[in-house]
Amino acid sequence: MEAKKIGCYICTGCGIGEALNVAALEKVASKEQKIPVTKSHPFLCGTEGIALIRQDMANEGVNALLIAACSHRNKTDEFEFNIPLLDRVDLRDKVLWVLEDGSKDSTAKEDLQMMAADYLRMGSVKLKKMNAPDPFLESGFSKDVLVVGGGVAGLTAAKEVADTGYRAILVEKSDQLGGMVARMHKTTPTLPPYRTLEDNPVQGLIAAVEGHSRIKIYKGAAIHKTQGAPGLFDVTIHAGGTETTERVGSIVLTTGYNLYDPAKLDKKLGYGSSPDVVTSLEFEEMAKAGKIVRKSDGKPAKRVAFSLCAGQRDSNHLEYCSAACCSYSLKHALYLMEQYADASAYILFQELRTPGQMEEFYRRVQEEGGVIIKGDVEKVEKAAAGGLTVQIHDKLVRGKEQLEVDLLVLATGMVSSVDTTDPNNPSPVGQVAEDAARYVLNLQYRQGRSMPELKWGFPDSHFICFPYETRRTGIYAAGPARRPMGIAETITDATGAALKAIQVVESVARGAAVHPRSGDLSYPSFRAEGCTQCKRCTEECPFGAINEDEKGNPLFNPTRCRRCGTCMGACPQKIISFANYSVDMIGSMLKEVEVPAEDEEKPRILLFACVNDAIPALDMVGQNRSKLSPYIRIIPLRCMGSMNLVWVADAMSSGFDGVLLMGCRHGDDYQCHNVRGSSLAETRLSKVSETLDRLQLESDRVKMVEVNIMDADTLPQLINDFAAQIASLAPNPYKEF
Amino acid sequence: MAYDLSFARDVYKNSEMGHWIKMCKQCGVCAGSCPLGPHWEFSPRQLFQMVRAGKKEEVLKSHSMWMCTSCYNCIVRCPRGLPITHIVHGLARYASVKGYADPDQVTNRFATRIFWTNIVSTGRVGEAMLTMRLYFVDGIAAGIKQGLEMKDSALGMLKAKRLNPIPLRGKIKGYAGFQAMLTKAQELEEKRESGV
Amino acid sequence: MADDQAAGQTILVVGGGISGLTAAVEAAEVGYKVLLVEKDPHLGGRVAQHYQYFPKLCSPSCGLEINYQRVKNNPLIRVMTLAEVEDIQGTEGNYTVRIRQNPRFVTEKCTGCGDCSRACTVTVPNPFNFGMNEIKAIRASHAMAYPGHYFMDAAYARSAEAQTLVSVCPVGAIDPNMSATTLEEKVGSIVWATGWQPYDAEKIQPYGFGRFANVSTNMRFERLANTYGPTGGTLTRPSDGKEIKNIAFIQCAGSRDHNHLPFCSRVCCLASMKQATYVRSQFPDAKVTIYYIDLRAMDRYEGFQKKVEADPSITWIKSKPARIDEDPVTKDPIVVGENTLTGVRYADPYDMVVLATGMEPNSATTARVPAQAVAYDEYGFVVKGGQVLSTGCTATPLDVAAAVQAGTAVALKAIQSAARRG
Amino acid sequence: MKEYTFFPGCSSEKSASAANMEHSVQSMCKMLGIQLNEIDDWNCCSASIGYAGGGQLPRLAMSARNFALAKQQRGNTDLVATCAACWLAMRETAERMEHEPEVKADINTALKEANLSYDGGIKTRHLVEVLIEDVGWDVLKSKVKKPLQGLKVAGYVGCQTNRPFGIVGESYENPLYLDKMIEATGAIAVPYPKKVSCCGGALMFTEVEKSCALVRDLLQCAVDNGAEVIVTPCPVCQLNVEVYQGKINQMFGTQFNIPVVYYSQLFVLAWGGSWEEAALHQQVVPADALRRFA
Repeated sequence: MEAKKIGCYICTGCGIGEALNVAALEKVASKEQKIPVTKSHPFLCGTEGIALIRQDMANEGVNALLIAACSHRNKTDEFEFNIPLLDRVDLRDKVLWVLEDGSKDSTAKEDLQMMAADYLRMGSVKLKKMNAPDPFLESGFSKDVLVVGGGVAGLTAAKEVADTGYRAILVEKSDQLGGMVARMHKTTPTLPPYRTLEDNPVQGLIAAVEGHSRIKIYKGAAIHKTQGAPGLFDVTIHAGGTETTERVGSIVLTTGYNLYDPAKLDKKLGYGSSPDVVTSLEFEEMAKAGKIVRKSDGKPAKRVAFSLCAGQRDSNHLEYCSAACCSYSLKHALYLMEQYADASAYILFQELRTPGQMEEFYRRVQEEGGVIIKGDVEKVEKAAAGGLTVQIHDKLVRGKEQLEVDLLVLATGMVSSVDTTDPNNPSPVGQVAEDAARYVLNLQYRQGRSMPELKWGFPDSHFICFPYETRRTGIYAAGPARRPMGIAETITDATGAALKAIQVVESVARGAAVHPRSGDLSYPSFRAEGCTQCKRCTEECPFGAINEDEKGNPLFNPTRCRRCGTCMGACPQKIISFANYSVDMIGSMLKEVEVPAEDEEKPRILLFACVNDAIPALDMVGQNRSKLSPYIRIIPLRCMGSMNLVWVADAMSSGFDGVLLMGCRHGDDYQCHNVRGSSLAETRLSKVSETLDRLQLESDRVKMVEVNIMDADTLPQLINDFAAQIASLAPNPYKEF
Repeated sequence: MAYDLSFARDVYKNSEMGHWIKMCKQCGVCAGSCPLGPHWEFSPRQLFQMVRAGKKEEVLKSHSMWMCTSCYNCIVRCPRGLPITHIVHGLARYASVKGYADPDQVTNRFATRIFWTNIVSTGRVGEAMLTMRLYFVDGIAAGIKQGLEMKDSALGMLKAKRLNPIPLRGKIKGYAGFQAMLTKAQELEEKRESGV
Repeated sequence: MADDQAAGQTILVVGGGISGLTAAVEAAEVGYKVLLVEKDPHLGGRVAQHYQYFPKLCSPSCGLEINYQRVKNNPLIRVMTLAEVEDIQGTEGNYTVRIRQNPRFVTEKCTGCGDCSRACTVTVPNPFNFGMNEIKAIRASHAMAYPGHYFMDAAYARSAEAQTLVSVCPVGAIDPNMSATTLEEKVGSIVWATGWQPYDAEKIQPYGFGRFANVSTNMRFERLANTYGPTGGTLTRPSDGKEIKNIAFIQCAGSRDHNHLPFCSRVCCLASMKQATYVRSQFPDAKVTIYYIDLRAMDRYEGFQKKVEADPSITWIKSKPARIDEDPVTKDPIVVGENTLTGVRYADPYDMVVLATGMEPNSATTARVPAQAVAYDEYGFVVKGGQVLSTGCTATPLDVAAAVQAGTAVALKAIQSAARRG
Repeated sequence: MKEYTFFPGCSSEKSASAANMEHSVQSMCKMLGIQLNEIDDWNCCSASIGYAGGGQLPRLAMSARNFALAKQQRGNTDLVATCAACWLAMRETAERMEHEPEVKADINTALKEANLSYDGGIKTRHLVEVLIEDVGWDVLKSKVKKPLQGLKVAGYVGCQTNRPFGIVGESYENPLYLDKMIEATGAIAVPYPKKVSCCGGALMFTEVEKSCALVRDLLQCAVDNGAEVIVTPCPVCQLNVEVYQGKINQMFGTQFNIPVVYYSQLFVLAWGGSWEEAALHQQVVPADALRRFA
């Protein structure tokens, strides 16, 4: 690879030229930082400015660019040169716009210049330390997709994958495909006018999948082992007594749901007390079989009560709502009324939930005579004449009422079938065959065999904005496995998961990362000899990307990696780094800041800011022209998770008076794009006082705060208060060294 | 037995606009829209749920339906498009025809015995006669009392030539046909109401 | 691309809200060319106007920012703002579309320095804040707007002052004489993701929006709570600037109503619960009342309902209020109706009443699909069966997470469709 | 001269409660060159509480007979009503005959007994709609000779002229046509929130206290907002709000004495008609506030 030749280009537009001594800045770059090519231009992002840069690239052999202008979030198209080595120094938004205009006041002018120069220095060093990432590419990457679970979600995912031209391998634990939906009679309307029941789609799906040239199916199968990583998963499948290993690129988890065990329900609902108390699935099967009858004596069941929320929305059972039961129960009422002209269907609801166009289906069921009752079942007894007497608390006519019915149907809720576990207490990886039944994928991951859960056993990790993400790269859950949902939504969801599965294999083939740093070609490399087997990296990786050998040395899986740098931040030995991001790089940057001598009374405060939220927020502070302390120096981090404690020590020993870290919200409603980055940083910082004590410094010189992207209005005070508080302390004694 | 639907089904079929009762989703907008709302023992939506719950006696004996001023607020606001005013009128009629309605309920009495007789006897409302009958329905004494209470207004009307104690006009010209038409209509109506 | 995949067929995505943005980015990250067309000057659609998302109470900008980064870093995505699709010809796999590019009056040269906006003396009702405050006639839509470069209101562009701004711009980016252009593009498949507009609350006459100063709507309330909103985020009411410490939310204001939107808009219940937390966190002594027919916090969102229900200062009344009156003196809105669980009638005054208005699909009104074969349902949602694929709230009312799922799913259907020769 | 078939209704008969409306309407139409051809031998529309005694079919049949006569006598000429209740009953009958074939059949079986039949075709309109759509605001304004300068009028639309059908193009909660009419006469339409509230309607006969309470609130609201006169298009409203003021004063110790007139009376006066032509001599509460314009 040709030698790196850096070109530094300073834009003097947007008032930079007037406010700063650009000649002096050019000197910092050329003389002090020894940047071979240093130029300035009044309108760098304009056609001329860009042309100037391109000329140097063509004629001077410039192949690394340091662009000192505005925030890296502006003018990205203009400053796109398709080269890996480029860094932006923000002289406008984070210097000019946040400091007092120095036109009158000489100190202010001096502060402006110092800040600009420091950022130029840091940029120069960063670029010097930056190498072009060399993408992780291997022969043997597979683009096939493994789909686990052969219900509607799985069938859909497999079909969609195959229809897009990729090969799918479908694994189903039972002997036939179709899952839960195969046991259903008809499905709720999905098409206008949303009034009539639709034929069960499952047979059609099964036919399509079984007849598809690009789909391979394993039935009666269990996965005994899932080894490897995206592009390189080796999945050991046991079916019909034989073991096969398939190499796949990604995995779609569509194992669906189990119904909440009706035996666990409150006694008052009467399940088990009479055969005429049934679950909604039992009712489905009865309708599918043809005749709706009393289980007790086989007489036609014409009066049926449907009790919604049988366990759902109940902290003693399922805290969440199962989303589909209301519509399903309305459908069941319609089965009944379509079978018997003189039927009586009672829908006992808490909150009748028929979102979107399903409201029309609700109307249809009432039109047919279905009676809605907001009420609870309080007691169920066998009636003399057979059937049941159900005592309800009727909230609309306000009183206790006795219902005489032939059947009471309990709409039990959905429970995720994905085995999940707290990633902090992983189940041991070892011989897994014996409890294969317990685990779906049997991941051979150092952090455990299961999918880490977000809540209630559902395995997604970036709920709301990026619902497909999980903490196991290249493995996407879809359908009720990830959130209670009906058939129509499941089909959509499985289609989306199919796309993500294809997307990851294509990204892997390019050596590129997927969300949140999609397209990033860098990945961690590691200097084995320095490793002390402390296991921090393997334990802390939010995505379980790193395995261990028997000695406890980390085994990196680049295609599992999301490039957040948490491993790098965790490593006390500083032996994990990326081609374009390393402990040394950030360390060198902060050391490059010129720390004024004590008597100048210009403290220096280092500010580590997460690029995802804190940096955009700081840009907005600039847009608002809010003023910040001239003593701060900002270094953007990929994620707070990449924050290595050594930087704090470095900052202190090189004379910074304080360090402020700005990460994303953590806790239950975490906003960290890497799930645990900011919380891990906080945990590490809790140990920082030791470091400070060792240096005999006050521990409140270092502080971490949660910053939301919309905090531009509160940030200035937060930063300036910290600056004031630091200023109130004695200067850092290490300045002189 | 609660929620036995035989009563509801008869109302759906034989009470004017009764089938709409099926469609109520119990939002309560009707109750709040009614000018005499506080005077209803059961609001329209309560009546509807009670019909579905099979509470025949409570519904039909209740005075609630007779509280309707026919302001039509409920109709234009009902999110399910129930013609509530007409349903309530229907229930009142149903209660009256089936003999559940309290015969002494003032509006029932006036509507069925006075107003209707008044218009069918001539073909048009005779306002003087109507008010007289209304006042004297509880007997002479009560009538005079009522009359005296309203005498200022009555006198005012007389002065304004907007009330005529001696009806100018007898029956409408086509009264015979009018009556025959009504008889036939009533006959058809009874057939419908009896559910055959 | 997979072996037998006909590559290079561009996917047209119409609408740059969360659904369209997701569809575009997901398809492009598989390796397909995408043309993203947005009628506003910025991407982000409705979600950009929200203060926080339920249930995490976090800013939409956080997720939008990362999506914008994905757009910026992906050469396969071409974004057109202030653009509308006027005509669609051809068949699946081989469409020709005519796109109208409305003038921005500011070129890509713009550095976002803001000099023009500071020089501009004309203000207009701020559409991003539903006209609740004024904003300069040349501007960026809002603080997080992407693309970041400025635009000028067409009416202002015709003014004399607009011409004077030309010389104000240090980089010569302003051109008030810019005019609309149309261009033709060949695309393989089309995703319609034009989203929704808040149902016009004035049509819900009994609630007096437009007649009563202190009757507002849920979308307006999102702006009211926002730091960049008309009040800088302090919750005060229009009539007298009084702090909103006693507030009511009325659910199904227009939704589930045959006089208005017969369908359920799905998100309004959760939105009101979320907005209740805005009030409660800003004023610890505030009281909130929520009038509802059915509380619809589907699936995992139930957890959020439980959380909000735990707050004793929030009262829940199962009732569709009949009407709102206004106190002639205090201008307090008075909510009138019947509590269906107690049978008791109420007439309760509040500092402000927020109508939880529903989602009206733009495809029913301002964004009809200009193609020969389009399938709508009776409400104007675009459904299966026509030439274009629809997603997000163009197909059915959805919350953000579900819209992202749908947007991801439609990206795959669009990839398949683009490869198919009609 | 524009002609319409006319259904006055019982209250508009000579010496009936709405005689003042009938009289002023006739004067107004004369001034506009409109001829109202009364249906010969019409019968009561069976409105308000006819449902209880009559049930649906007899009730509807009564309006149907009027349609049948109108058709015989005047063909499909628009049928105009001035009474809210009549207008509503006619429209309801027409609508149900149109949408419910069996009802239509039954009605005709009944009509047959009177040697009549009706299968629809006549459009029922409220006189107010004729004024707005056929005459037009400009003409209504141009006719003004004696503008009712400074007169503060509360426009009381009431219920049945407004719901469930309502005047074309008007809203249920805040109809504006009556205020526009008031302003067209040069008077001031006082804003007050009760313009579409209920006067008790037919229940004034039986639920006197309850109904009077409603009217009391209405009067109070109008007076509080500075009204000197209340104007209404509806004979039921007019009767209840005007004639019962004495009773209300007894009941609630109030002092109401505010004239309640019809829009037709205002127009006739403003257009230079005499006190008598405007039938203002037929008020129970003397319309003194209008004297200064006579």
